[in-house]
Amino acid sequence: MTTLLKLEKVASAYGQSKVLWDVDMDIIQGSAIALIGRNGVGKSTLLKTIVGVQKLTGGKITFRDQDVSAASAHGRARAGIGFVPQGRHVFPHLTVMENLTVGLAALTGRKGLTQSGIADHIFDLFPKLTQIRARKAGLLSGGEQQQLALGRALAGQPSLLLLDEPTEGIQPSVVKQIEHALRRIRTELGVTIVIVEQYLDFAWSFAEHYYVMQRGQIVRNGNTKDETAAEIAHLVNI
Amino acid sequence: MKKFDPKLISGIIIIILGALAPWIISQYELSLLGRFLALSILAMGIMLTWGEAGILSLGQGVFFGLGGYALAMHLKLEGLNVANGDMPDFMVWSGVSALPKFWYPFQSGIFSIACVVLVPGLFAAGFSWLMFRRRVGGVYFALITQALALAFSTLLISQQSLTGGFNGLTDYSTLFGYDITTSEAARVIYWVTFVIVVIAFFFLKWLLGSRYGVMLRATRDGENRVRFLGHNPVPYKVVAFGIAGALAGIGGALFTLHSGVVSPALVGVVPSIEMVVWVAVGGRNILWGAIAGTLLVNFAKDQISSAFPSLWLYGLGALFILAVSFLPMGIAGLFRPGSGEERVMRRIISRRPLKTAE
Amino acid sequence: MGESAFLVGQIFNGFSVASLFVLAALGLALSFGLMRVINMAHGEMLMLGGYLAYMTLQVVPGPLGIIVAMPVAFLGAALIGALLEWSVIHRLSARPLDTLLATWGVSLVLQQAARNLFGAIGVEVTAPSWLNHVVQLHTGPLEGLTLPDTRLFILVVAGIVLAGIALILNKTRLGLYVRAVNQDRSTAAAMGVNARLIDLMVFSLGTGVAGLAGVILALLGPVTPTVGQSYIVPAFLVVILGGLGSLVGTTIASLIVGLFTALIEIFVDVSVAQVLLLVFVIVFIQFRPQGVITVRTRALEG
Amino acid sequence: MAIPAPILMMENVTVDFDGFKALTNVNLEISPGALRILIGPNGAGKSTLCDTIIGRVRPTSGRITFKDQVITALPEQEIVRRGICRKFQTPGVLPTLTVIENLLIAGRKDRSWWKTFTHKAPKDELSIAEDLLEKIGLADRRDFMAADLAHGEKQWLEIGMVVATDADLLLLDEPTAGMGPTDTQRTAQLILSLLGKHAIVVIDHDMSFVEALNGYVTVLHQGQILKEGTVAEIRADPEVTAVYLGRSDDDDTAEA
Repeated sequence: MTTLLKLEKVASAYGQSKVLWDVDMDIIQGSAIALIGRNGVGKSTLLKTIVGVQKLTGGKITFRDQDVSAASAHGRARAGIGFVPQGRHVFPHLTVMENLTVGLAALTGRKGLTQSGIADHIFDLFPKLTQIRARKAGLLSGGEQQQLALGRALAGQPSLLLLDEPTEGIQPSVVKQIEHALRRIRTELGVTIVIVEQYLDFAWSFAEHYYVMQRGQIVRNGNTKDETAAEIAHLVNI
Repeated sequence: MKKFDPKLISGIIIIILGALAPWIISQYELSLLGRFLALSILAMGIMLTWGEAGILSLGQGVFFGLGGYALAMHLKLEGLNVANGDMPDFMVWSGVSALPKFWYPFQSGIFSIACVVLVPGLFAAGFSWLMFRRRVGGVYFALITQALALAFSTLLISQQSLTGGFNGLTDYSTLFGYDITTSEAARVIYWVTFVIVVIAFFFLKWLLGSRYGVMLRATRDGENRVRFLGHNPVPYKVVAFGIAGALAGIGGALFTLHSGVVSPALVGVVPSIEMVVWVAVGGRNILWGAIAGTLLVNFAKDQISSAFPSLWLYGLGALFILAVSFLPMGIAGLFRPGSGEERVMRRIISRRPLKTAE
Repeated sequence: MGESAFLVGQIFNGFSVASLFVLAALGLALSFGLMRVINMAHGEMLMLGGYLAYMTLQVVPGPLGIIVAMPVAFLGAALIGALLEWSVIHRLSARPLDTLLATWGVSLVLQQAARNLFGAIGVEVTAPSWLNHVVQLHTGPLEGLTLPDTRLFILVVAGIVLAGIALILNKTRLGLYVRAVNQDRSTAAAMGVNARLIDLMVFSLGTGVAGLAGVILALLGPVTPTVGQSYIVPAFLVVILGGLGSLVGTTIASLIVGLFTALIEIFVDVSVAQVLLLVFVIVFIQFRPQGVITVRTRALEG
Repeated sequence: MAIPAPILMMENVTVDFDGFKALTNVNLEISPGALRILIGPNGAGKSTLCDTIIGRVRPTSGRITFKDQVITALPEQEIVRRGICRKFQTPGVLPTLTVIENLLIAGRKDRSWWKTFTHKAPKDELSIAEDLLEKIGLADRRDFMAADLAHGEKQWLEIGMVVATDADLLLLDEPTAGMGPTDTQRTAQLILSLLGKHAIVVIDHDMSFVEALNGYVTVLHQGQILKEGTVAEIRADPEVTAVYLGRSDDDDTAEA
């Protein structure tokens, strides 16, 4: 059991107002973690802080035994941290293929990996993307954008994938596909996953460990086996 | 009010020193001080628009020039018998046959003085209204005002027969019948300038303390936010820009009186942007900073540029870069407690063993 | 010379002026789109290109000197641009107005340096003999129309540069990253794109193109320390008219400004033309404040 | 029961961003003094709907009527002056102004610029602002710069500003984001106390908050109105459950 990502007393702030306090986390390679809590408690900020697009104002982030606290966002992406932001954030004026190609940027400077094209498994996971490869991403439906955002993150062959509400605002049928794809990403690609998810039933069946956030802090964590989703939901007032 | 408010005391001392300056410093220094104080009136206008409203104008020279030319035109006509066909010297040299129509009203001193304030003020207000109503701001507005400065100065140069061209308007000796070349007159002009600076200072202080000032800062903080609270931000900005234009005009007229010349070289692209650096150095959000910055930069320029002309341009360039990069709140920002810059500066200063101001 | 020939000549003239504006404004527009900053020292990149052309011709005289000068000027200006971006602009990235002022300071320093190095009067670059011809029509409705080779040369260079940049932006990985950063900087960074490096490259590409434009300026007149200043203000107006960092917008806006200037100068002198150009821009803004090209995008939530 | 004429009517409003339909044929009526809750997943068009009402986004087609007058093409500040005010998702306070100044600007009754050349706000406006200050719990922050407030406090201040405008229709976009349970309940109480005098549209994700408000709910999904009804009806609706509320694993769904 090796630790892939370790957060120690991580803090972050928007200007004057602090949004994260002393967050500690320990993420084991190959595991899946659900990060839950009400809207606005800092879950997205925490993911962004790990990714490096939100400033770290205190504490330490270690990824694969390397201190990445001072590393830039692209540096962390290249080290193997993949990110699917909330609201997808696909590049609206780029085509699907171009969006996926941007994901390849994370491979820059990594040894032994091919940069030549989008790996087959991405199209295998999301067959829809092949059909719409030439369309502008801004014109896609929410579900299609979400699959694209996932595919784009996977193009960089991450060892850790951070997902911010991947099923939010998506048709149930597509949610099923995404769920299925995420399970395959875990089992077939061996990617460690941290997922922020309001859809607790899924989060619970997917992750083995959970962290609960409140007001910018981790207030509780444990194994999903030990407690039911409903208990936790009641507790954190989701 | 506290008994020994340091701000109040230093204010009183500065006003007394300013009023007594003619007896304290040499005549040459007095003429420089008068000139630079005239410029500081314009600088306070930049503080109002740039610091308080977030509007950067690179064309304040235009309004400065409009004020300066309005007064200079009157000065050129003084003592001439226009009805008799007399014309300013440069028109005679360029072979103009009759005084152009728009020069005629400038025979009146009152009209000219009204023009000094109103022409730049209204022009600035009208021009900025056209921009702000279409939500042109920030970098776009700065670039357009720069184009304005360029157009204005080239127009002045090219219309030699109407404006005196490259040399501008110079060589005048009386105003309202008084000789303005004597040292006595210099003193009076200095006092007039000083009084206007003081009036402008307190007027702006009052204005910025009013609810208008709050609205102006609100538009700077979030123009759209202000809109979504039901206010139209445009008039606040237009008024600020108009006032800044009028102040620039007044400064231009007084400067013309002090230096005895107004020319395109004082109003074009380069001088216009130089005006911004005075305020950048002094402190864009603090009224006295604008005055202090103007005096400081101009005295430095006077000292350096006469001895090493090319050094000055390097110095000015470096001043721009350094002031903006490392002292965003200017010198005055260092004195303002609680400001972020002050905190940063405090940290930097505290690393040094030197004893610093305050 | 017939009236129509004169008009066509003037239009042609407008196109060649527009080509210069395109080259001068392209870098400004690209980095403005990407970083929302305007480099006031951009005019000095033109100047730098001019002096580099002059120096190259000292080393490589003869008909091919000018061909050698172009890559030299491009690289020289790009290098200085990279230095400027790295040292000043990057530091002020979130403060566009302050960047404006700081780069103006840089512009003053560069002008003064040129004055100290080359003198205030300026240096001459003689166009090679193969550019000394004029294309002249002796018959037909456009009889008397003369098109100087140098002006044709400008058109060709501008066309090649535009095509090259369009190719880079649309067909290369670098261009893809540029567009990605342009649309969503932090997401692009999270995908592994080094947005800082992209800024730097785009900025120096833009200053390089300005350096190239400087070589052409040198063919048209003497290179003086302030030569960039006379082109930079119209270039700023092009950026304003063109809309945010769009290649097509910049090109169209350059054509508008170039043709407007050339045609209005038939009727009025240069200084009045300058005033009228400004009036035109102000009027234009009243109708299309966002510039010639606008994209209506869905505001991304969250 | 007689239904009062709606204060706001949206008729067939469509918003198209270069081919992406953010809203499609939305019809919505809000009664004076009534509460309406908008829910729906991210990207469903809730914020765009608010943007369209206050004029930040212009509809591609359709029209919006407020107090029997068409407001579709009015300038933003004019729409606000007619009596609609919106709280944005991210706190939109004016950072370099003090808390009380923020409230006073919002609460100005006469919005003419030429009446601002005084140092003191009118007495009634000042007392309203001070009252609000108390209500939103920022009395001890009165002269703080808004930039120095904590995130939650900014949220409160902005709610206060929206209330201060005394608009007939308040649009509150996620008023409880970043608040804990106690603050959320307080917000709910504040909103309920404002009803009758103001019509209020609330956007929120938090179902406990929605239940505390217990108003009429509109569910948006992919730019269209999926369902309208009381909280209980919405809770019971299988379609809404499928797209938004606690999705459960066992229902089988058709392929899209």
